Parts: sequence; C-alpha cells; structure tokens
Amino acid sequence: MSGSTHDTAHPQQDHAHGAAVKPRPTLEELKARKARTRQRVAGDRETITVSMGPQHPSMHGVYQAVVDLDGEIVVRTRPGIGNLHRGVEKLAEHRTYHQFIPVTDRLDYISSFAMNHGYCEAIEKLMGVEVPARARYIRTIAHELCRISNHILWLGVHIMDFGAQTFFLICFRDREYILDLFEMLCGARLTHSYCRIGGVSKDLPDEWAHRCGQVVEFLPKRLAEYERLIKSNRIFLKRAVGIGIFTAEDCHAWRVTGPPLRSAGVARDLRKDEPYAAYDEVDFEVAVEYNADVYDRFLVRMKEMRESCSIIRQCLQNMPDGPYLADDAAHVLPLKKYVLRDAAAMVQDFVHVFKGPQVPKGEVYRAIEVPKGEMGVYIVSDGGPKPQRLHLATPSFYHGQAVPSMFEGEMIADVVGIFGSIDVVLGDTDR
Amino acid sequence: MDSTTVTVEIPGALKVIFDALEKQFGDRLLGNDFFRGELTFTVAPEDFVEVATFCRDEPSLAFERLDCLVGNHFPGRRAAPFEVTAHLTSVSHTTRLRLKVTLAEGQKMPTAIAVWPSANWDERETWEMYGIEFEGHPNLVRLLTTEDFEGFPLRKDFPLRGTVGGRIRTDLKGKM
Amino acid sequence: MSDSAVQFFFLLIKAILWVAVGVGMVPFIIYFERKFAGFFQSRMGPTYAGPWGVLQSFGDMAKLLSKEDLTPDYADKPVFKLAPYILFVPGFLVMALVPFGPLGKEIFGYQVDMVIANFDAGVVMFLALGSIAVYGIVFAGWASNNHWSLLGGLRSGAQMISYELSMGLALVGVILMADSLNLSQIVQGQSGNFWHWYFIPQIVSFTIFFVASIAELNRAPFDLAEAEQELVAGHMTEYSGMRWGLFMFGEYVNMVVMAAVIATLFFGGYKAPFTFLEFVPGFAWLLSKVLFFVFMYMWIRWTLPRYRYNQLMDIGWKIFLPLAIANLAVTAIIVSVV
Amino acid sequence: MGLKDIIKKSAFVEIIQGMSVTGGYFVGPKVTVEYPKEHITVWPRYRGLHALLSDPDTGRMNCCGCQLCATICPSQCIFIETSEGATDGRKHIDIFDLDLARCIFCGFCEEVCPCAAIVMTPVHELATYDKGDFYLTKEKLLANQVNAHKELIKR
Repeated sequence: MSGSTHDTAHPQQDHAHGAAVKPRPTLEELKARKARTRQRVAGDRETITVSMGPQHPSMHGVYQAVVDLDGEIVVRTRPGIGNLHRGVEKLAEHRTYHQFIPVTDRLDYISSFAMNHGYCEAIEKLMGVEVPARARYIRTIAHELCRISNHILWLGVHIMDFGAQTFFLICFRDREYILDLFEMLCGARLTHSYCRIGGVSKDLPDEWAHRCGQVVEFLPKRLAEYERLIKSNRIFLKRAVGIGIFTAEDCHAWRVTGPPLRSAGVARDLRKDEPYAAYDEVDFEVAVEYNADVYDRFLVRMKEMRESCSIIRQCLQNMPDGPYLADDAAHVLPLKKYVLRDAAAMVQDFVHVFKGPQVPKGEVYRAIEVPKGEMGVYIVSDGGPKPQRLHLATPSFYHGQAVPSMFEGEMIADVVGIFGSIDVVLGDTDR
Repeated sequence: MDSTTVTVEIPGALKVIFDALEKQFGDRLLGNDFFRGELTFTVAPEDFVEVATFCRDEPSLAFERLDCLVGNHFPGRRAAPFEVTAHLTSVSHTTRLRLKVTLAEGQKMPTAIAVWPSANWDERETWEMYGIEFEGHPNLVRLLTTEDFEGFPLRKDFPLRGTVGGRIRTDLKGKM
Repeated sequence: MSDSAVQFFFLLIKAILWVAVGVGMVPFIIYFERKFAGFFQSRMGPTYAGPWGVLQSFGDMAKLLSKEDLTPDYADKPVFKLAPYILFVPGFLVMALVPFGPLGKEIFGYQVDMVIANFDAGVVMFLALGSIAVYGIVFAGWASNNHWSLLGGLRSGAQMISYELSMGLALVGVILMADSLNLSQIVQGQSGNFWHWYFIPQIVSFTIFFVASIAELNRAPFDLAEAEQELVAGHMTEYSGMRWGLFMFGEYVNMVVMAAVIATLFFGGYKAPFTFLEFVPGFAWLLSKVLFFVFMYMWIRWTLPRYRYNQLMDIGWKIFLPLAIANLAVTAIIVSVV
Repeated sequence: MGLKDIIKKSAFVEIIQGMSVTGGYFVGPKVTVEYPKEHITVWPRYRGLHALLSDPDTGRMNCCGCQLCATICPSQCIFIETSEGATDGRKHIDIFDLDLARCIFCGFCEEVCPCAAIVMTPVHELATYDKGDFYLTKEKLLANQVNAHKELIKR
C-alpha cells in the first residue's frame, strides 16, 4: 500500500519531461481559483439555452448537455444520458459467467480489454481461481497496451476539441500499431474478448513479443513528438491551464477517479493500492500532478503512457513460461487444444457450455484501474451458473455525472475541452 | 447471503472498521458478513444516513467516496425482497466496506446525496430499475430509459424480451 | 480609336482576366488545402477525382449544386439569402486595388496601368471593404434564427472590432515609409532587391498584420465564428447546398486577396526579389508570393489549436494595439529624422 | 515572466517548433492505404466470417451436431437441427444456420467446438446489398472453408 492521501507536503518530484517545475498549489488555492470561476455566474441574468449533444459534432458519443448560457458563460448544465442504454446488467442475469465476457467488450469499446479484465478479476475473486503467472503477465501487457491506445485516442480527440485537427489523425495513425498488435494477439482490433476466467484465451503468437517490444520502443519517440507539437504551445496553454478545476475533495464527493483524480494530487492508483495481475511484480511510478485542471490531466496521461511502455518492457523481459489458463476443471472453460485430444477436457467443455461454471454463493466487489478510472464489478451469486445480480460501476457513469459541475462559470468554448479532458465514453456510461 | 454474525478472523485494517462501527452503533447494526476479504454490515433503512455519515467523517474510517450504490431483488424473500447495497471506499486507508439495507415492497429509503453527491445518479438508476424510492431525492426521474418507460426492468419478474415502454410516441406528432 | 475608349477596353480585359484568375484559382486552392491537409497529417488527401485528385473541388461543386437549398422556416429570409453575397463580393472588389505590374506599362504603343483601379486611397479602401465582409457573417448568424449561428455572428463582430484597429495602425507604418496610400506607390517604394521590401523595417507591423489577417479570414487559430468543435458550424449552421458553397468560396477568395495584399504591402508586390530577375513578368512574382502566403495560412491552420474568443480580444487590445502604436511612433520618428 | 520568456514568445519559438513537426509530416512518408486498390492482409487469428470444415479426405462434415456452439453463443445466432440415420452412427446435420446480422464475432463457437468443425476465417469484407446474404446456411459456410487458415484445417 502506497501513500495515497492528498499529501501537499509530498517532496517535489523531478519532472522527467517537463522543463520547469511548476509551483504546487494547496487545496485552498485551488478552491479559491474555482470560486473565482464560479463567481461569473452569480446573479440572475437572462440566459439562452443550447443543447450540446447528442448530435453536436464534438460531444463524445451521445452525451447530452443542455447548457444555459449568459453570453458565452455557462450558467447551468443539465446532463442527459441513456441514449446508448443496452441493459447490460439485465443481460448478465440471463447469461452464464463465460457468455458474459464478450458483452463486457461493448462497455468501454475504446479499451475493451480492460473491461474484460475487470470482469474476469471479479469472477476469479468470487470463484477463488488462481491465475497462472504467464497469464497474469500477458494480461498486464494487454491491459497496458489498452491504456496506451485509449490515451492516444483520447489525446487526439481532446486536442481536436481545441481545434488542432492534425493531432487527431496523427494519433489515430499511431494507435494503429497497437490495434495491429491486438489483432495479431486475439483476432480482433476493437472488441477483444481476450480474457477468460482463469487466464487468457490464446497464448502469445510467434514474433509477437518482438513486435510489441518494437512498438514500445518506438512509441515514446512519438510521444515526444506530440509534446513538441502541443505541450508548450501558447494557445493550448491558454486554453488548458486553470480551466475546469476539480479538486481532490470534489473528486471524492463525485466519485471521479483515474487521471482526473491523479491530476488533483492524489496518488491513487489501484495498480499500486490493490494490485492485480502482475502489477506488484513490475516497477512503475504513479503519475501525479497537482493543479487539477485540463492541462494537468493532459500531463498525467502523457506520463501514464510512458509508464505503460516501461511496464510492458519489463513484462516482456520477465515473461514466465507455463500455462496461460488455469488448470481448474470446475471454473475454467478448457482450451481447445485439450478438448480435441483429451476426453476429460471434452467433458469439462460440455459441462461448462451446458451447465456453466461452479460458483460459490456469495458476493464480491472488485475494482481495477481501467484507463478511464476505477471500474468496480459487483457480483451477487446464488450458486447458479448465472449471476443473481451483476453491477458494473463504470467510471464514465460517474464522470458524466460530475462534469456539469465543472462547466459552471466556464465559457462555452471550454465545455468541450473540459468534457474531453475527463474522457467519457458513452458505452461505459449508459451500459 | 443472509446476514450472519462473523465467526472468521478479520484482518487488521478491516478489524478497525469492524470495531469502530460495533462500538458506535452496537445493536443497531442488524448483521454482518465477511466473505473473500470483504466486510458487509446490514443496517436499517432509517439508520443508513447516520451510519454513512459516521463512516465518512470518522478519521479512523474516512470513507471519502461512495463507489457505487446498487439495488437488488430477491423475489424469494417475501418480507423484504429488495436490497440496496452501498460500496464505500477509503482512499486514504485503501479499505472498502459494504453497507446493506433490506427493504419491503414500497418501503422508502433515505437519500445519501447529502453525504456523497455522487449517489444522485446511482439512486435514480436504482429507482428506475427496481422501483425503490429515495426520500428527499431532488430529481427522481428516469435516467437511462425513456421517460415513458413502464415497469422496473431489473426486477426478476420483468421479461428479458418484449416491447414495454420506449415506443415511438405517435401521440406527440405535430406537438414537438 | 480615342484614348479613353482604348483605356476602357484594356480595363475590361484586365478586369475579366484578373477575376478569371482569382475565381479560377479558388477551386485549386481548395484542392491544395485538402491535399496539403492530408500531407500535414501524413495522409495522401484526395486521390480519386482526376489525376492526384485535382478535380476534387469540381466534384464537390457539382455535389453542392445538386443539393437541396434549405431555408429554415423561422429564418429572416431576405437577409438569410443576402448574407453569402455580402461576404463574397468585397473580396472581389479588393482585387481591383492590387497592382500586378507597373503603372504606365507600354502595350501596343499605349500606356496601360497594370492595376484595375489605381486608387489614391487604396489602403483605406481595402480596410473599408474588409470591414464590410464581416457583415456577411453577422447577418448570416442573425438571420438563421439559431442559437449556434447567433453566437457565431456575435463572436465575429466582437472579433472584428478587436483586431481591425491594430491592423489599420500596423499599416500606417508602411504608409509612412511609402509616403502614399496608393498601393502602386507602395510597391514602387519597395523597388530594388528584397532587402528593400517593407517587411524588414516593418517586421512588427508585418507580424501584427499577418496575425490579424488570419483573424479577418476566419481561419484557424482564429476561426471563432465557425468553431466546429464549439458552435457546430457557427454562422453556417443553417446553410446548405450552394449557399453554403458561396461562404466557402468567399472564404477562399478572401484568402487569395489577403495574400495578395500582404505581398503588395510588405513583400514588394509584383517586384522580383533580385533586380536581375526582373525579366520574369511581375504577374508571376505576385502569383508565387500569393501562393506562398496561402501555403503559410494552411500550414498554420493545420498545426495550431484555436483561441477562445475573449483571448483573441485580449491579444487584439492588450498586445497588438500598444505594439502597433509603439511601432507607429518609432517609424514616424525615424522617417521624419532620416 | 522573465526576459527570456518574452523573447521566446515574441519569436514564436514553440509555434515554429510545432510547425516544424507538421512540416516534417508534410515531406515525410504517408501512411494512407488506398483501400479498394490495396488491401491489408490480416493476421491468421483474425475473427472474420465463419466456415464449417469438412474432412479433406472423405469430404464429410466435421460437425457432429452437439449444439455446443449454439448454446455458448452470447447472441444466439446459430441454429442447428440434426437427425439420426446415417450409417456410420453420426448425426446428420440438416440445418446449420448462422445469422451474421446477430453475430458479434466473439469467437466462442470456434473455441468450444469439440470436433474442430466451425472456425473463423480472416474474410472480413462482409458488406452486401441484400440483407438475406447475412443469413448463412450450411452450404455457404462449407463453401467458405477454402478461406480458412491452413493450420486450422490440419487440426
């Protein structure tokens, strides 16, 4: 357990990639800054109402924000979600634990492996399945690749929200390398369905580790290029610094997690605090910034991508041999190569498909650090092959709830910037 | 999952929570459970806000955050078929706690918005999915489904397929 | 033929040629914008219509002409229909002021001015016409009866008053150096090799003018009126078909004209960079300078994010205006002393 | 703001830096794949259009009609009907229908199949003018086995 409090007395870390060390504000200073923004909406004035979303060109997904404007200043925002509601939790109650894995892909379709992973971690906790070491390492690599691809996509879209269109396309260009790796690994570029209860569905293919190593060597160079393009650009600084302040206190109250929380000076990262997969065996740093604004969220994510590259590099170096799926007949869908040769495995296959896995009675809550924040999975089992209740506490749901309070007193031009900086995906919000 | 009294040994960090809550509320806690390293307390609906506030404000507990607030439906339990579960998280102590409330059909529950603002949408979702009303909620309207949706979709007697609610409103033609 | 009839005949030819060149360039400038946008993003841009996609703009035009032209029910219809032309026409009028060759050039024994309108107050005329164009945007924003359009129109108005002043003041430096408001005289003042061009002594006013011209053209990083990510399409939200096409067309015409004006004021207009290169016609020099500035506009657009509108006003009032005044004072002192 | 910053700002240092990056892309290699003219080859594990395999020697279908794929399918897009009566004691597959419009390409059918009968091929250009083409019958699925990766057939 690392120190994960809002610790203003924390010693100044060296900013490896930032030129100058910025002064670190206290909570009171941040609050005062926020109050100054809020001040602009004081008083009762005539407003006009515009609806940003669901068809607005830069609202991410089908989020609706009905905004009351006083001139260009946002007075009130009424959020609306649900346009992408698919009843995932109801579906879960009618599918076996195995069958639900592909459905989790569709939650946060930008980082679907992370969703698979979170769900499988929760199930494994409920069942008490021990995941073999190789599977844990593969999961860690895949999860970090997922994080990089999510952040790169986020970066492109976020900077495009500020009007720099080139960024969007060059970020998509570089995301392609990671999607290719995923395609090689599990056969799908977006909806991976790669995690299985007790491990992963396929072993690393030949050449994959080599290619992955090349990509993580190459990506930091591209990240440096992005920073050259945007990091100290005066327009970006003007648009991002001091905008959309959300202090650590606010973050806790609104359950805002992930990069927005870390940009408010809280070193909260479930990869360190409640380690899963192979995160306790690799060495990495939690990216923390202290100004809680749009710019610091950008810095946190840039740092996280670099850390992810280093995590992947370490995992590739220390990749253990051995099985990549647990040998546990009661809980694990057997591997195809055994099903074709082994009668016992075939029986296990039939039992798992027709009857489902054996699950103890009980309830668990397991949260993991997905790219957008903390995703919690709450499973209530009544001992049957299907969950009695499955709830996905996805980060975007709470982020979508919290953003309207960030808009207050900001300008309409910044609404999209702030919304983008939080990184909300509507598949994740509406479930 | 009936609430039983704990017999197994609780590890250190959770023991603090266990003791603090037992000391503060004693008999008003209706039961507790310890499974897979997670501590659960059952409280009465009218005590929920008080217990939650204590959990948030007591420095040795410091549950700053409500991770999620979930409803559940057990048609088998005649007396109190509904359950509301709150998952509390302490960022400073990296601990978690589950508070549980069981409710009869039509029984109301106090809102936790005053304790954690993030409970707002969670409660709206619980209401629209299970029909559990939250007293004092400022805006208890449908969140994920359409406004004309009928029924509470996550109840066990609600069918998986069908066309309840969410139809195209032909009666609004010309008025929009 | 009497002399005035000949002069009128030449004027007609000049006007037709100049307009033809200006209008004919626009589809290719749009094509270049799209192609270069692709290049800046390591894409290839349009490749299908014609060789390397050069016919892309004509395809787009055909598409726009065949589209339905929608007018919203609650729009202020006459104003709505008028707005694109108000944006579009001043650009052409400014073209008349830009000289593309020396005055009194001898063609078939006649003295012909290589400029359509040898106007004595050319710079003032240019500024006046430039400020008319903004009415097109304001009218479009108002007449569409849409909140997004309204915000776009308002922004455009606010934007105009904040940069136009420093833009005009920046030009006074040039006027002082050339001792004339006539654009042909200003080009004459820059005779000689390229170090005689005004952008070197007037680097400050060139910078101010260039940045303000981007704002005048409503291009990124100052495309606040359009601001796709914020205001959907700003003043153009309710326009469709060729009416929208006119806005687009007007924008690019204005871009060509603005590039020509910058070339004229600061980069020697039709003059060659070295005197020994003067055998190349002045028109070619002007055209290459125009293309260079158009390319710079594109490069800037596809690199930089957008300012917020109050930040543009900050820059206009708090930085550019004092700088322009200081530059004017310094220039005035130096000119009067030297 | 120090003097250095002012000089840096008025010389547009960081903007020129950014423009040099895009300028580098301008002259650098392009990444466009001109799709209908060029195609990307997908990796062998790609989860595309399904195929039913048959034994290369005897020509008999591998499928044994066990319904595992139809049961595990999360979107319930497979429908199988079998009948007894073949002389070799195996079930005869009367109907093997797969509704591509429902399929989510998760690959579970391939994974649970106990006789290596249903596989996913790298065929991924599935657009069509007729919705009926999304309804794959046994014949269509068998015909697609030519596209299956060789490794899969051997297994």
